[in-house]
Amino acid sequence: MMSYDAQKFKVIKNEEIATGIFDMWVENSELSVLAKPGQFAHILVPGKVLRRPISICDADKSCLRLVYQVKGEGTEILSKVKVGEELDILAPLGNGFDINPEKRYCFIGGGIGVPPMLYASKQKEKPVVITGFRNKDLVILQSDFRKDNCELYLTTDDGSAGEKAFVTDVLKRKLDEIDEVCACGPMPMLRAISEICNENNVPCQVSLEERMGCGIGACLVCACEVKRNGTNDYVHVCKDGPVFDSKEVVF
Amino acid sequence: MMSYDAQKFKVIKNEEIATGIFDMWVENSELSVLAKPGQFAHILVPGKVLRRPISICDADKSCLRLVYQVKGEGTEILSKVKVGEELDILAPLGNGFDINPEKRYCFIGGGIGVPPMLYASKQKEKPVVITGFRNKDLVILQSDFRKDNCELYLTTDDGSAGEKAFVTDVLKRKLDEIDEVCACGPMPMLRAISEICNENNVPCQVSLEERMGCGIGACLVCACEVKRNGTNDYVHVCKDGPVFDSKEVVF
Amino acid sequence: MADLSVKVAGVDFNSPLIAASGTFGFGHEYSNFYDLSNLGGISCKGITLKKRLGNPPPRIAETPSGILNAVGLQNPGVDHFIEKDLPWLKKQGTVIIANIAGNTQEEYGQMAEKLSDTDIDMIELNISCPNVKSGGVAFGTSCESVANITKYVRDHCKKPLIVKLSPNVTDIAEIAKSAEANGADAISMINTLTGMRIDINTGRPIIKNNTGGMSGPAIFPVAVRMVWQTANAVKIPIIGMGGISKWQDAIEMLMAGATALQIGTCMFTDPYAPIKINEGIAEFMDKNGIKSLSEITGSVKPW
Amino acid sequence: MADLSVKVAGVDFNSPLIAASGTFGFGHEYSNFYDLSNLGGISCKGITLKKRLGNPPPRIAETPSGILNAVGLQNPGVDHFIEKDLPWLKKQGTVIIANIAGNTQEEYGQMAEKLSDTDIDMIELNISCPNVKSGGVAFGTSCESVANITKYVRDHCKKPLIVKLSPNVTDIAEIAKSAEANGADAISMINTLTGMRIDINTGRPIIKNNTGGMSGPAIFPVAVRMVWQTANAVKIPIIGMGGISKWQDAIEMLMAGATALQIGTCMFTDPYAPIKINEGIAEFMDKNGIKSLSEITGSVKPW
Ligand SMILES: Cc1cc2nc3c(=O)[nH]c(=O)nc-3n(C[C@H](O)[C@H](O)[C@H](O)COP(=O)(O)OP(=O)(O)OC[C@H]3O[C@@H](n4cnc5c(N)ncnc54)[C@H](O)[C@@H]3O)c2cc1C
Ligand SMILES: Cc1cc2nc3c(=O)[nH]c(=O)nc-3n(C[C@H](O)[C@H](O)[C@H](O)COP(=O)(O)OP(=O)(O)OC[C@H]3O[C@@H](n4cnc5c(N)ncnc54)[C@H](O)[C@@H]3O)c2cc1C
Ligand SMILES: Cc1cc2nc3c(=O)[nH]c(=O)nc-3n(C[C@H](O)[C@H](O)[C@H](O)COP(=O)(O)O)c2cc1C
Ligand SMILES: Cc1cc2nc3c(=O)[nH]c(=O)nc-3n(C[C@H](O)[C@H](O)[C@H](O)COP(=O)(O)O)c2cc1C
Ligand code: FES
Ligand code: FES
Repeated sequence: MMSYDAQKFKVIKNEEIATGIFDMWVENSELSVLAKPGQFAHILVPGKVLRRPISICDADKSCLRLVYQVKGEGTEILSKVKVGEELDILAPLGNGFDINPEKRYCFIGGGIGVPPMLYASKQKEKPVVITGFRNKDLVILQSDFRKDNCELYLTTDDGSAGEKAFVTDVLKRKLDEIDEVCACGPMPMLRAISEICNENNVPCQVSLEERMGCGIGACLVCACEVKRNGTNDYVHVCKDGPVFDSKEVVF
Repeated sequence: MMSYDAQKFKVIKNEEIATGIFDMWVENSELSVLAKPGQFAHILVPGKVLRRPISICDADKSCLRLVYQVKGEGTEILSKVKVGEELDILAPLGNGFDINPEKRYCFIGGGIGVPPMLYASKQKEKPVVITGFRNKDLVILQSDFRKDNCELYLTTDDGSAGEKAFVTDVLKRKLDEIDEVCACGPMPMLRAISEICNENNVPCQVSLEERMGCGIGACLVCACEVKRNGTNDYVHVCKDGPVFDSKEVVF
Repeated sequence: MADLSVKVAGVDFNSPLIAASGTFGFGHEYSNFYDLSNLGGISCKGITLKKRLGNPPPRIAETPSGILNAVGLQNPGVDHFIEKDLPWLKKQGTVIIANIAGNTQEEYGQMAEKLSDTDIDMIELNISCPNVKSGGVAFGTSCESVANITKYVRDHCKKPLIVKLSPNVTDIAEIAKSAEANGADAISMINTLTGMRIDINTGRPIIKNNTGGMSGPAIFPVAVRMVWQTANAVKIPIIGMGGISKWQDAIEMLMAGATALQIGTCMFTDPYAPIKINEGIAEFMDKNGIKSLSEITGSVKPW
Repeated sequence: MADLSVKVAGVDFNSPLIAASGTFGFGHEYSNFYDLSNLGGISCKGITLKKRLGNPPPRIAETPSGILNAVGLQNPGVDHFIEKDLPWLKKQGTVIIANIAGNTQEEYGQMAEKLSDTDIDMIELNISCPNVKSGGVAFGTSCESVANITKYVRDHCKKPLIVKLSPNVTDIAEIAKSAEANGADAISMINTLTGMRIDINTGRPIIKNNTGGMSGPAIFPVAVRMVWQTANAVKIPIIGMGGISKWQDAIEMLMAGATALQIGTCMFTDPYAPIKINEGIAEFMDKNGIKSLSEITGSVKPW
């Protein structure tokens, strides 16, 4: 059972690392150690009624790393929070990636779906990591992945950085060398990855997004359609996900 | 005509000077020079729909001084604004005290009604100033008045600072030496002062408070009942006041 | 810059933003801040046949992202308005709308007649004021009463007639249809939602009238919903309002089905709001290659 | 510490705060945060006769100081609830209320009968859900339909019966009177105000259902007003809700006439809200020498 006001995190870094993308480190040693790759943090932005879900990009014994893009009012306010201030964050929430010690993985991130792949990729020795961005201004976390000693691929839609390709182009080339895929990014990308994996009988876990209320499974707003035992049902991104078996997801 | 965004003031001081009472200096040289004693500033508190009216406590060529008490959510937020930040303030607004160069004045302030008396008293040489507070913890601005070289009286309800008396007790003693009274403070105090003045045929100007919307006379919410030419009417604190002839006011 | 003009009931507005009745007085005060021609129009403070003192103060309270007010139609009366305020207003280069409220049908009729003989541009029938004892909202809450009052005033009015609806009803689209069927040239909506705040330290309602009308950003989603429902039900143009405070809100309200807009409470927060909102709308149009606001009106694509 | 207990329709609550239906599921999730006996009661997620999938996502949008939702009554059906959820809930040391919604009167009746044979504490008749196609709010918007459904369910229900009212009506006090006259033991109010938000970049409503129900602090003044009006019209107790997010709001709602309270949206902002609100209420009572919450209920002194 969590305790009253346990969810206070101290901001120790909040910097812009690419156009409109911020790298935030928040401290709370009790909760940070619990974080698993693919889980998320539900952040109370001062003045807002709804919390904002942000994937855990990395975690150590005392801190969570959250990399977020300024989209609307909430993330705008978040980007102005100063080092030293406290944030009210529910974390870690959800079910993360299920990473099998025996298997060879390919981690794929697209755009702002790249951050959670960092913590995930750290679970393996020299995994294949494919990162895709719209253009060079949005490229993030390359040196972090490199530090982590993985086989890193960088693609951009316009070729302004790395290879001019889609992440799926790279994935196709690497299929022989991997046993499973973990992916996060825009729905069309996830759908394409999922199709390739299905065709090649490679298991694939995808991390999904949906607008949330409670963030813990009580309000049922973050519904995601899945097909289980032949019938369609709604499960919930916050509690049943955000990571799902791509075969179940109704894209 | 004021210009777009002219109302930005830079906070150069915001300090607690007594329990729950803050002394704030804000800079905008274009507007500060226009301030007259008894006028007010209409402050946009970040995140709030309605502005907060605060009397101008003092003004110089570049700054306005605002002394305010934390009452509810708005002033609470205001008290946390940091030096260097900008505030959106409409000022100076309203009609101030009408101070006749020929007359001898007594300026009376009660509680958080004391601040506007500072700027007002500065218009005269050695005026009588009577300040009253509930107790010693709420006493403010004494050294400022003293610096200003006025004949200063301090009263508290419980005698914990200065004389244990009401401002009206002091006023009665000074009636012979003055030609007019300017007062600001709680309604019962203003009513009592007004009665004494009326009985003694001493003109009296009182500064009133009312909840405001626009602050400039357009929305008619800050109504104040006055008797003019024998009939009752509503005038408006923000535009017709906040200073009124005490004889007109329906207390 | 993009063309911000709109046309409502044959009247041309050079911007879609109209000052909402009761928040802008008769314009004098805000003219110290900017040229009133920055506004498409001004809906004047609600006027009655005779001068009214309005309600005792306090008349306003703050609420989360909104306010409550109960001014109670303080105004100098229609004759004073026509004689003293209208001539100056007509010189400001913006559309002038008279917002009228009566205790009886006959009073509404008399005011409409008097105003029909002036050079006022439009008349807005306020049958939705929640803060007065008799008349007020009572006229606006059933289809039958809306039908009656609209028809009656129509017969006494030579100006384009806007009927302003109350949101405190079960089915606003039905009410709008009644107004349309009985001669309204346009609908304006929404007036305030009735609310209440209590000071827990005194146990007294904060507003002397006990209840007041809620406006400001808090009510915006209700206003958008009602405008959308009404736009789907009537053919006459809708002047949308209720909580608009930024240009994004303006676009949203137009998409929901509004042809023009009114803004009120946001000017208490920022008197320059109309200027900023117009700038934002123009930028949005330029960026998206939109030539006329009519392309935005009603363009929402429901699921 | 002050005594926070209240009694509604013969049922004892050890705190006035009840989790609002639909915001708390069947309690499991929040039990990871605190003991559920901190709550006076739990109004469970609205249940229907058969399992329902609910509406397609997105089901939620943010609004100024509020939210819109359109979950559309996703639930496992009444039998599953009785078998799987109720036994666990009954062990949590808090009052358990079943919130039921039907497509037809008969469905409501069947559910009431099934639940009457369980150890559920109370039944809350949800005739105000705005987010479903048939049934839902339609039952709750006229006095006649409220009278019919209340009477029908009363005849099939052996448990204390709460009727939950929709705020999307012209005269909520009249509707409450219909419920009272036809056997309701208590009123709960308000459900959500229907609203809409549009994404101006796509021109699409943010919520897939197009419209959604507004809750959260934005609607608080409307809820207070409606509770006050209703408390002046009926004798049965009122469970007040709508936008309560801090202890001050709780006191205000009690003063307006509520005997107990429900809270929903505020727990999305802060799961610990009920604990904090109870602490604030207790402190307020101690400071003001208030022995029982019944002293606060309805204590507002209108002007
Ligand atoms: C499990 C999960 C993990 C995520 N991880 C990241 C991440 O690591 N980095 C990152 O930049 N973004 C991430 N997102 C998306 C992020 O939550 C949204 O961009 C953010 O909530 C937008 O908030 P806003 O205040 O800027 O936008 P606003 O438009 O002001 O938000 C209004 C409301 O809509 C919700 N909302 C808007 N867009 C989204 C969205 N795409 N997904 C879910 N809710 C949304 C907001 O949370 C808020 O409740 C994640 C989303 C989910 C569900
Ligand atoms: C002309 C004028 C001059 C004033 N000068 C000063 C001053 O110099 N120093 C000072 O401390 N206070 C002054 N006040 C009172 C000050 O405006 C209120 O204390 C303040 O607005 C309370 O805001 P809040 O956010 O703390 O309270 P909240 O309760 O959160 O305020 C809610 C709403 O009520 C309004 N309100 C609450 N109390 C008052 C009040 N007493 N008068 C007017 N509006 C109120 C607020 O402005 C706001 O709109 C003055 C008021 C007026 C009208
Ligand atoms: C202080 C105040 C006074 C108002 N007076 C009137 C009025 O006289 N006549 C009228 O039709 N509406 C009146 N209204 C309602 C507004 O015109 C408008 O319908 C409402 O405020 C919603 O718009 P907003 O949220 O942009 O303010 C008044 C509103 C406020 C805040
Ligand atoms: C996500 C969500 C789901 C809801 N589901 C139900 C429901 O199933 N049955 C019901 O009677 N009310 C439902 N409501 C309404 C709430 O019970 C409550 O009446 C409303 O949210 C106002 O209270 P609040 O502002 O404290 O949230 C729901 C509200 C929300 C936010
Ligand atoms: S956000 Fe509440 S169930 Fe997922
Ligand atoms: S506050 Fe608008 S008239 Fe005074």
